[in-house]
Amino acid sequence: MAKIAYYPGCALNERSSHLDRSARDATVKLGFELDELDTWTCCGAVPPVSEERVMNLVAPSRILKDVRDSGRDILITICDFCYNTLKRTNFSIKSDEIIRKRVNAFLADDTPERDYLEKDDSPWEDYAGEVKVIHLMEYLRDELGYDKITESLKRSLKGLKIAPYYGCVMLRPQNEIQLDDPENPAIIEDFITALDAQPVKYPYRTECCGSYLSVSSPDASTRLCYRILTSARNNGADAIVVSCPLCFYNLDSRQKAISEAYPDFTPLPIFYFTQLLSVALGVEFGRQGFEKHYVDVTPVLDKIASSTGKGDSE
Amino acid sequence: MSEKTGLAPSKSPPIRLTRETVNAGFKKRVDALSGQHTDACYQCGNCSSGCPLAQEMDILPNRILRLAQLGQSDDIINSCSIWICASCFQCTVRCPKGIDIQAVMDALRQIAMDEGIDHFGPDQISPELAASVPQPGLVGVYRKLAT
Amino acid sequence: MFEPKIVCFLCKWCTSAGADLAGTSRLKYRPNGVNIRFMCSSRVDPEHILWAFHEGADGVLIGGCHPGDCHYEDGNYKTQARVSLLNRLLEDFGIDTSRLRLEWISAAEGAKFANVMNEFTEELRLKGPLKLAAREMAK
Amino acid sequence: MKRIGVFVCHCGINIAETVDVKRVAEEAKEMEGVAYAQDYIYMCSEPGQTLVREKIVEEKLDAVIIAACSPTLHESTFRAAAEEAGLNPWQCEIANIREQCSWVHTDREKATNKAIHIVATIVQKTKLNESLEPIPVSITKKALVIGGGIAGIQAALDIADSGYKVILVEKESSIGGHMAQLSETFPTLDCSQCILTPKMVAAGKHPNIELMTYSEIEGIHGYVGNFKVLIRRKAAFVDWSICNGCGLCMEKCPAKVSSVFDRELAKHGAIYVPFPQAVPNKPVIEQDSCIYFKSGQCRLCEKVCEIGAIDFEQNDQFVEEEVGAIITATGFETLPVADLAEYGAGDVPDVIDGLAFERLLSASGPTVGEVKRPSDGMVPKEIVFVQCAGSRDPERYKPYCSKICCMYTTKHALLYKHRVHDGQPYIFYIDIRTGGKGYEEFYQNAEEEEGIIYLRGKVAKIFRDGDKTVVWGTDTLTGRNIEIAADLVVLATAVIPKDSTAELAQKLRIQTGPNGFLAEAHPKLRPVESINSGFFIAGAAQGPKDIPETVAQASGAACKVISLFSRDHLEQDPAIAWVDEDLCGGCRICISVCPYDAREYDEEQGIALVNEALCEGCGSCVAACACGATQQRNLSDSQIKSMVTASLGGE
Repeated sequence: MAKIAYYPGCALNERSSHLDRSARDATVKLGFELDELDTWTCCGAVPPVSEERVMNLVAPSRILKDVRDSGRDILITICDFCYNTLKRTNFSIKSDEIIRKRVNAFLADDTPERDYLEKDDSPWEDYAGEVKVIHLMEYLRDELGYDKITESLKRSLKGLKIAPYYGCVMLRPQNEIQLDDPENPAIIEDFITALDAQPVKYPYRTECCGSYLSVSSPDASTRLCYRILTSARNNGADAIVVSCPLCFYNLDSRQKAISEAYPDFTPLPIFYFTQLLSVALGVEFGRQGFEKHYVDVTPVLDKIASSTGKGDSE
Repeated sequence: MSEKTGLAPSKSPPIRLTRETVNAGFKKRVDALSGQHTDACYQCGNCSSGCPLAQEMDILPNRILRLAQLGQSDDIINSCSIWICASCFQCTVRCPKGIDIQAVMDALRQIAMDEGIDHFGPDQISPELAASVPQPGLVGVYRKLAT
Repeated sequence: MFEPKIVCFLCKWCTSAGADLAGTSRLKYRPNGVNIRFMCSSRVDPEHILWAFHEGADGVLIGGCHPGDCHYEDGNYKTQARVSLLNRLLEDFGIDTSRLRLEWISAAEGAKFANVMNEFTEELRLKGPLKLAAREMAK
Repeated sequence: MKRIGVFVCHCGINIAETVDVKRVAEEAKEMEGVAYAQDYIYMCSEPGQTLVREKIVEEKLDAVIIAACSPTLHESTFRAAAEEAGLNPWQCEIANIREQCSWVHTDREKATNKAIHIVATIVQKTKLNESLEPIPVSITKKALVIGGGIAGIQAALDIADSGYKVILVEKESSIGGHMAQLSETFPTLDCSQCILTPKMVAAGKHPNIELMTYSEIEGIHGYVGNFKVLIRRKAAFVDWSICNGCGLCMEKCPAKVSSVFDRELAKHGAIYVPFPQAVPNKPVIEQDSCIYFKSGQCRLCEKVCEIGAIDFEQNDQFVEEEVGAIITATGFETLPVADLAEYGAGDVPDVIDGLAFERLLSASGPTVGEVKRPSDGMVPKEIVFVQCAGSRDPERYKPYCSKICCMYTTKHALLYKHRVHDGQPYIFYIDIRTGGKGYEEFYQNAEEEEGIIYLRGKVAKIFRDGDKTVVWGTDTLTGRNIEIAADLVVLATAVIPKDSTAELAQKLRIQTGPNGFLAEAHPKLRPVESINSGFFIAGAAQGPKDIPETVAQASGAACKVISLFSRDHLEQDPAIAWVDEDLCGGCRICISVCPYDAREYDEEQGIALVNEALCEGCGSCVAACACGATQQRNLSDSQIKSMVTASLGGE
């Protein structure tokens, strides 16, 4: 089975490890394996407020250089923040020679000589952006092909209305990310269609959920999430699918605060895209960590179960 | 021209523009930190129109840029807006003049922090939140809002 | 409500063009007048005016170019002279001279044309229909 | 009885919305003489015109009435269509049910009734219309261009290049106009003098152009193709035929006169040329300022002029010229700073207008291109530009946008910045309007790269405080008021018509609009013509315009003149006066009222005849005729009477 270099990132490594598991399960069903890097550090998630911009590219660059040095040219992430950070780092290194030189100087400085001499006899080689950072969904669309997913479906999601939620950093800034049209994207819609479910159109799919303001200004985030969820619900969604652990957290966990603030609010289940994929490919519900969700996903699962036979063990 | 009269301060004192205020270090520092050209902004207001957090701000994003153009640093660093920006890049992708407004916001936060204005500290986060929020949320808030 | 009937003799160069401008500017005014276009207001014979009253007009408007602006040098002055002469006779016919109105309205004065039509209509409304003995006798 | 066809146009919904066009057509069918009536959505379209032509033939119509828009728009269109179908064009009439009915009324019932009355009125006229033939008139193939700015120069050159003679009349002693005053031109920053001077010289040397500078129009008679123009050539007190332009007289003249050309930022003698590149480069003596004329002593200029060109005895000369077409290109002026009370009413020395700033920027200006303020010659470090100074202010000044200020103010600020690197320009504006090729890019570059601060707000007050000029403005973009202690303030004053425009328009009998600019025949489709045939307009005399637009319009007007001159003869409307010789008593009152000497007394027959070549068809003599012997073709008294009756709803 093909192995693709995989960077889980902090969130999926720890607090959202169930999402990591669903991704691994699903990809195996599709015939390839997510091969977690031997050693990796935090990518940094967001560019910090700092005068020293180059310094902050060092950590993600080291991750990328390690991938390249291990002889691989694709790195998959399934977290939008990791994707954004790694891809933009690559962009900076490729498009700006000064940044490239300075980053590599830091990397070289910071790496004990024996580390690379022991591993390999080849001399130091600057990292120049050789690795292609790719979102799992992008991999499914461009490398594997969405039709391959459709062919492999084991459960029917037919009739399920799923609202795609893009959030911010999966698409923006567009000139550096270039995954899809930031104003009118289709990648998640097409993913939903590939799962034989029905994508829901609604205007809030690219509006921010509040991101890290969930920590510093929770009320602001609550208001934003309320707008997104209500819009999706009003447009007929049974659930929302996301591709970022923070979006997942905000849209799911914030529903507690939303229900308190807005009495008329009806909760809406949230899925990580890997969960839906995994379920559709027949992996048992029990491996998805649905019990960690704040909003009960059972009504959606019931629909899936009733319209198809069983998965692996059900 | 600070007036120490013992009276309550004016609500909306006029800006007394001189070439010194306009060209003082502030705007240059914003541009240097952000890598952007603040003067390119022609005040169409698109950044504010589409900002998901505009309703939480005391000064809308376009006006933040405007104040920066006129060198009005005090108004900006005392504004809550720079701390409300969620770095969602909505304004950045839509700016007709190609200004990365998110980067300008980061620069303004930097300047505010240099002035000793910190928006967020570890003590402001509840233990349960700290234990549940995914790491990008925690890392984000510290990297964007605190020194 | 009484709807007076107005005959409007307008010169082509100024007042009729002004009336056209009222149209292109989409100004609104009362529909009580029908315009008859002459090359110059000086084509208006006092007899035309009397005929209009005879035929049932409650008012007659003559529109020409402002003094000095006549396309035919001084036609509007002639019109003015003729109208003031006719005014002396109108009373004898039992016609209030205010039922005959002479206005200088340029091609740029669409608004003035509209105002004049509204004012004149209103004025004639207050006056009521023209009762003309000669009209009855002729019939 | 004539068979008349009535065609009622919907004009899309323009007529049909307020007038029941079907009912108008039905009612028309019932009118006496109407043999056919029909409505159609766009009568002026090709299918509409085809309908008219086909029905003329099918229904054997003798005359047609098109109930549609104003005859000024499509009378000629439909007359041509009628002629194609075999009718005499004068058997086609227009009933105006759009501009004078559907567009001005809202009550559908009343508007429909009025439209029916309008059609009935025109039916009565048409019943008695005769078939006429146009009267051929010769053309004098020589043009008069009034105004020697860039518009007049361009128009004159275009006409002259096509082989026709042109007289170019200019009030000042040199052609060049305002463009000669400009420093550099937006958005390319071409030096104005450099691009204008060659054209001035070309106009001065062109064999087909006769320059008449220092001249004004006194009066005009005639009609298209045959105008007689009286031109006053003002006394220059210098014999230009021998003056060689050496300039010695100007050097020696002891009088000091504020230069109009330099916007009073410099002085010249009483004998002067307005600027060194003048065409013709001949001086004039300004009588009011000349010491000799005032005190009877001096004549220094005469003493130094070796060739004896000074002539204190000169008088104004009057010349009469015959021309076939006239282009008016008299340009613009700007609202005097003195009119703007809140901006210092002209009493603050360091508040100047845009044209004055052009002179300060100009390499040939009073400061040789160095920006120095008038009060003390200091190089201003804080400079404020105020846009819409008198424009877009319907309450107190001019309601319209002066169009050129956004661009020239940006140019001013930019040129200032190029000359005073450590200076700070500020521009107060209400809106920035940069509709023009390369204009927006020019403005964005200035804002982005040149450090010009644009402040969105109208300045409320400007006053002097010590050696500073304080500006009170606002910036609506920050929501904060702005105060600037400026070293110099430049007002973009409103563009207004030359004060002589009204008088000239009256002399020419051409129309002006509500703001005093010359009026075009149609705002979109006939922008370079006056409504009066033979008169054309070009440049800022018609409305605020920049140079490229002015040049385009001037070439457009020239093209119209050339197209007029390309014809062998013109056709005059034959709807003129005629005399029933049996009825004429020979009282000759008609002769006294005719402005054209078109009525002549025939001694032999004892009656007054009509000279058809001279009659303009005003109808004045017809109204004056006591016995009804004089009638107007296709507008006879009996036609008018039946029209009046029909307009009142009678039979």
